[in-house]
Amino acid sequence: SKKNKEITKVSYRLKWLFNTSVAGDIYADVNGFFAGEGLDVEVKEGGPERDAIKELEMGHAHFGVASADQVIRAVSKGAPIVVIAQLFQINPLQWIYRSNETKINNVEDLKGKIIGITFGGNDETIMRALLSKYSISEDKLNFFSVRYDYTPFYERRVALWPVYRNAEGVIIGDKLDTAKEPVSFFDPNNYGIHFVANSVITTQNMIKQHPETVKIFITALIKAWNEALNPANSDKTVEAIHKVDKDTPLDIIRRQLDITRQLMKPTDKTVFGSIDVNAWKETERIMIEQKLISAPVNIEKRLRKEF
Amino acid sequence: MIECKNINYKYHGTQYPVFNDLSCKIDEPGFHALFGLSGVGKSTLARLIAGQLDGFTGKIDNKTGKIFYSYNLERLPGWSSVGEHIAKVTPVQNKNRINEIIESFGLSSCIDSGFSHLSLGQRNRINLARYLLQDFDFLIMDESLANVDEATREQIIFKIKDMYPQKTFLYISHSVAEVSMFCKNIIVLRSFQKSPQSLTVLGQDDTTGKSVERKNLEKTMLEIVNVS
Amino acid sequence: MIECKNINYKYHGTQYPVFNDLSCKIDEPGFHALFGLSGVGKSTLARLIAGQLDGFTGKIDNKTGKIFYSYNLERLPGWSSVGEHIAKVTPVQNKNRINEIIESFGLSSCIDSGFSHLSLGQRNRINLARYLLQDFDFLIMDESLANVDEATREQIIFKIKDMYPQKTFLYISHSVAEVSMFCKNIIVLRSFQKSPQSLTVLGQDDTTGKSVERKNLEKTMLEIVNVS
Amino acid sequence: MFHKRLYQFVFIYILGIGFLFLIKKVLNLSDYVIPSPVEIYETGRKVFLRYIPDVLNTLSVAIIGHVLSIFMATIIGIISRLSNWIGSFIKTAAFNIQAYPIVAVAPIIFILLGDGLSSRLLIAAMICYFPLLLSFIGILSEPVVDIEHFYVHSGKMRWQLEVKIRAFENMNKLVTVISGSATLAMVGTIVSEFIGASSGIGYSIRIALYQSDLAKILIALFLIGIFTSLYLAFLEWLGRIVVRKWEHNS
Amino acid sequence: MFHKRLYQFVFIYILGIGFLFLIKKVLNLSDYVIPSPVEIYETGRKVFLRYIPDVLNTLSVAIIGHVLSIFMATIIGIISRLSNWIGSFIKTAAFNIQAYPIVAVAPIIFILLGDGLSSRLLIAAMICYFPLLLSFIGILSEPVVDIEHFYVHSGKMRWQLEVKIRAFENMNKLVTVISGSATLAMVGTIVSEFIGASSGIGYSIRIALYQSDLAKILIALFLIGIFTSLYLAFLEWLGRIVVRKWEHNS
Ligand SMILES: Nc1ncnc2c1ncn2[C@@H]1O[C@H](COP(=O)(O)OP(=O)(O)OP(=O)(O)O)[C@@H](O)[C@H]1O
Ligand SMILES: Nc1ncnc2c1ncn2[C@@H]1O[C@H](COP(=O)(O)OP(=O)(O)OP(=O)(O)O)[C@@H](O)[C@H]1O
Ligand SMILES: [Mg+2]
Ligand SMILES: [Mg+2]
Repeated sequence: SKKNKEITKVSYRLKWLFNTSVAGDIYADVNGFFAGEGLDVEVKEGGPERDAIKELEMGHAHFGVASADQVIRAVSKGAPIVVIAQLFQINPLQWIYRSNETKINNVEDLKGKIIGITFGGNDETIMRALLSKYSISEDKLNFFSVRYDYTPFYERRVALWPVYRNAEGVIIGDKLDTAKEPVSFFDPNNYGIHFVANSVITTQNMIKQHPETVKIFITALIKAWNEALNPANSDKTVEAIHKVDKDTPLDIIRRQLDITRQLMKPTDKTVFGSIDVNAWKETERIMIEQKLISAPVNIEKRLRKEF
Repeated sequence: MIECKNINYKYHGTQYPVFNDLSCKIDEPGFHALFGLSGVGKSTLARLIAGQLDGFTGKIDNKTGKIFYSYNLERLPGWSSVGEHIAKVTPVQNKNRINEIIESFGLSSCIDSGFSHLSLGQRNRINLARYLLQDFDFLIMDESLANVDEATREQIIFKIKDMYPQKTFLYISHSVAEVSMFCKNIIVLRSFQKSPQSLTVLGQDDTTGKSVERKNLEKTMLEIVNVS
Repeated sequence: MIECKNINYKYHGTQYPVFNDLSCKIDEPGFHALFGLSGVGKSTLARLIAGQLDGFTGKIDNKTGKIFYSYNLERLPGWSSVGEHIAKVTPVQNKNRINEIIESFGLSSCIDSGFSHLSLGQRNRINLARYLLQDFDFLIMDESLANVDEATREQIIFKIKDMYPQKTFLYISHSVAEVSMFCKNIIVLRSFQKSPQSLTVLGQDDTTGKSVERKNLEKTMLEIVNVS
Repeated sequence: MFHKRLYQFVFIYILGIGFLFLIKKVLNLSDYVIPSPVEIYETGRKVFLRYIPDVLNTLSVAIIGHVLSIFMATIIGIISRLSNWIGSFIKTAAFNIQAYPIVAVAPIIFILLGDGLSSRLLIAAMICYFPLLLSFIGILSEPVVDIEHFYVHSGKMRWQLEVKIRAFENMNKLVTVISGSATLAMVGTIVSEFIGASSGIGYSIRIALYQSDLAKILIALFLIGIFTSLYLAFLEWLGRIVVRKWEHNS
Repeated sequence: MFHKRLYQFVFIYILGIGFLFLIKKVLNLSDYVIPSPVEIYETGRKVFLRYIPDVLNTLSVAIIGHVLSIFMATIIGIISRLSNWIGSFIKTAAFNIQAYPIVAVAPIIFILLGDGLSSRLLIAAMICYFPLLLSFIGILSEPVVDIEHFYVHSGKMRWQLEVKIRAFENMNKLVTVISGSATLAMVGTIVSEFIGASSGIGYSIRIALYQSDLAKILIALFLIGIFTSLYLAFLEWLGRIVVRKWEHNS
């Protein structure tokens, strides 16, 4: 019937700028993974003011990448979206600090420090969840409102600064390395906070009306990601990324890729893209706890694992 | 045809009135004058008659039709030559008069210039010319020829009287000789403290072909000076 | 004291010159006139003498001292009354003349008004008054009294001649009778096609207390009209 | 006067919201993309009072920034009257600085000034001074010959007088530009708060934006509109008084 | 003329950079806060040529946006001459819309219009039309009595004529505002690229900012300055021609 007619031309809105975090997406595009399956996919860059979920609803895109807190918030407001793959198994959001000046060996060590927080961002949620888990009251430490530039951290007005471990983490770390200032990263994952990061999403409508398209898309995408993250294809991946991310030098991309691999495929056994239902439930729980959503949304019902 | 009855007028924020129970009238077509010392209220009366001021008491009866008010500080827009402007604002039925007026006003050499490139007297004349080309019934000329030389002024007045015998003009000028010579009635405006505030003197109403006796002219002039 | 020698001048973008080998001079203090048909170049010559135009050939010799150029379209700023403005721009040594000038110019009732609330003739007079209160040697009055009535004008001219017997004035006016009566020399400016382009006629130079014979006046007037 | 501005603003705001609801209806969008009226109302109840001090904070910075930039624009306008190299140079500098998008320059400003009030003020002023500057240059560099002639001629012209004459003759235009640029001061402050500060309504908007909470943004925009309208109305009232007073004198 | 603008800009730029270096020296800041001259030079060599097409891309959008907003401002300016409710309403609407910081409104624009050229254009136009509007309103709503008298009096006044008269009498001011607002069109485009687009120099600045690469930003600012100066010089040249032509006629 007409309703079930599959479409071949789709667009895919990423969450962020072209960089190593979207290695597989670029790889798929450049190496014809979609075209090979008869799909014409327009891979569109994301950005700070971009919201893939809204674009899916508006019909500007068919697939997209969104962070888990975005997804849960949208579902709580009735957005008809479905998660079809989870990109990061470990949340890349970590805090960078100068290891020779700041010593952090456990959560207690955060006390008395000035910590950068993007108010309203998911680093705030993660940090609050961590503090609540360890029963540390917020008046024991100082939050600093984070903005685009790193100067307060550079100038040592802030001790810990939130970064994406696999993206800015490498670049900023590199800059400080050059200045002979060793850095470390504070990773909430190590302290039992499993807050899901980016996932691939689509709409319920797409799944209902064009199930084949969705299947072909996600299969090709996961295949591409697996190849992109395969150390044997490292050079090929790095080159593909550099083509669209000219501003980042090759060697940095290479190191970013290594770290990305650890966050997306922490072990050899990890199946890329697998959805960690428990982590999603925890994420939802944290958000309820922090009153970011008012009622449970049963997020597990929106996780589509099989195709 | 135009009658002002018991007009009282005072500018906002001033101490003394300009008009105190002023009455005057113009009851036939032709070339009339409004005369008086500087600051006595000629321009104010002209603007009242033209309907450009309100806030007065009394009554202004207009049975003439369309009144136009021209004054000597008016300017023409700068984007084309004065000739083009004149052609543009002249109603079709009066187009045939353009050349006649331009020539007799001594403006032939100016029509290709921009307004801002004219001498003062040329500006006066161009401005007056465009008013004469409108379909007016009553035209107030507030010092409209103030910066034109006497010879040209005379020529222009004769021309106007020739061309528009059925229309009414109210000519404001500071030349006693001129208004005595060329005007039918001269309304002499006086200080608001005097009563009546205006008196009408009969002028010589000179036209081309007619000659005015010197004695009569001097009598009129004297009369004007006496009542002023 | 001021001498123009062989002046040639043409406005940019125009076809004909305004001056073609014009020479004229004013060689004594007093009240002189510049006369001519509208558009003949009086204002242009005035601006040349005042140093406000360049691009002419020939020579202008100024041995008089400080030249001022006043014209009838000037305005005073609007933020205070004309009286305050006058007080402000008058050099200390001339302050004592303010009242005399204001009174004899018939401006007493205006000094508390803003400039934009004055009649045309009042504006003319206020403007001229402030120039007379400067330390000038030579004052050009370009139709500076054009919108003032004849009686007041006469009074003003007498006053000026009384007060400033040692200074030089160049009075531009369109009234033949007036320039003939009050001026020493009348420089009559003519079309650039005529040679010489200017002629000087001797006037009656009337002052208070002196009386001019009617016959002489008429002779001067005729002479001016003849050479124009 | 004040009433009229407010009514007009509320009317426009309702139009805008209505338009959003229409789109929501037509495209059948979820509350996530465009919040429901109920959600907006609920959010309004929750944050309205909390946002008011934020807006007032922003407004006060905006007003100071506005005054500051009127000042700056006046000075540059006066300098650029000079036809020499310095005047032209200052004018170019003023133009070039404006050509830099605040988002690119803001980091440098924050490096230099820190993230206190001064950065916010500077950015607010930078954004609103340019329209002022343009008008001021336009007005202050055009002679009013019939008035200036006497002063120039008699050697009495001082730059203060020249500025006064030209400003006075263009009073209405100045009032329009000054009161109009008030909204830009507000915008500038909000942008600077959005980019870097940690107080003010712009900061609240940024947080709401991170949370994809359009309802909060709509409430914030409502409050911004109300207070901007009030400030505008106040300036217009002031302008009318000044104009009337000056015209009365003249 | 063109040369002069360029020289002046380069001089200002060097002044600015020098000032940064001075601060770096005085506060003893490290290379990652403010890059060293060598690093700037190296970065310049690498990205200069790559940024040129980006800037040209931005410039072309800016020019279209500029023309668009001149158009918009003219229309609103004309409408707001009407002294009735509609005129005042449209004026309020124009003011209120401007009072909304683009950073808050841009997401809504992107949601509604997608990320094509149209969003970029709209944002560029929104940012630069306001100064234009303010001046246009100021100029178009002030009668030139001595010229308009005849037309009003003789019943010949049409709104087109009224606009023409007032615009002509204020030609110099208009040219200043129009050429000046060109830089704002540039700013608007850059901001929109920064927020949402995926091409243009604003996009490149955003990337550099996320990488905390001030050297690249400085190079980008240099190029923006150069091309903006050129556009400005071009507009001023055009303005002079127009003014001369009109003045010649008059
Ligand atoms: N700026 C200008 N550009 C071109 N031509 C001009 C300009 N100013 C005046 N003219 C022309 O030069 C001639 C002389 O003008 P000028 O103003 O000197 O005359 P005038 O003798 O003062 O006349 P009026 O008595 O009417 O004031 C006129 O024909 C006039 O059209
Ligand atoms: N807008 C105004 N506000 C207040 N007073 C005014 C205004 N306009 C004119 N006046 C005063 O009203 C009186 C009459 O002015 P009006 O212009 O009618 O005189 P006039 O007879 O035309 O004089 P002139 O021959 O000098 O042109 C004058 O004393 C003048 O000062
Ligand atoms: Mg008058
Ligand atoms: Mg003249």
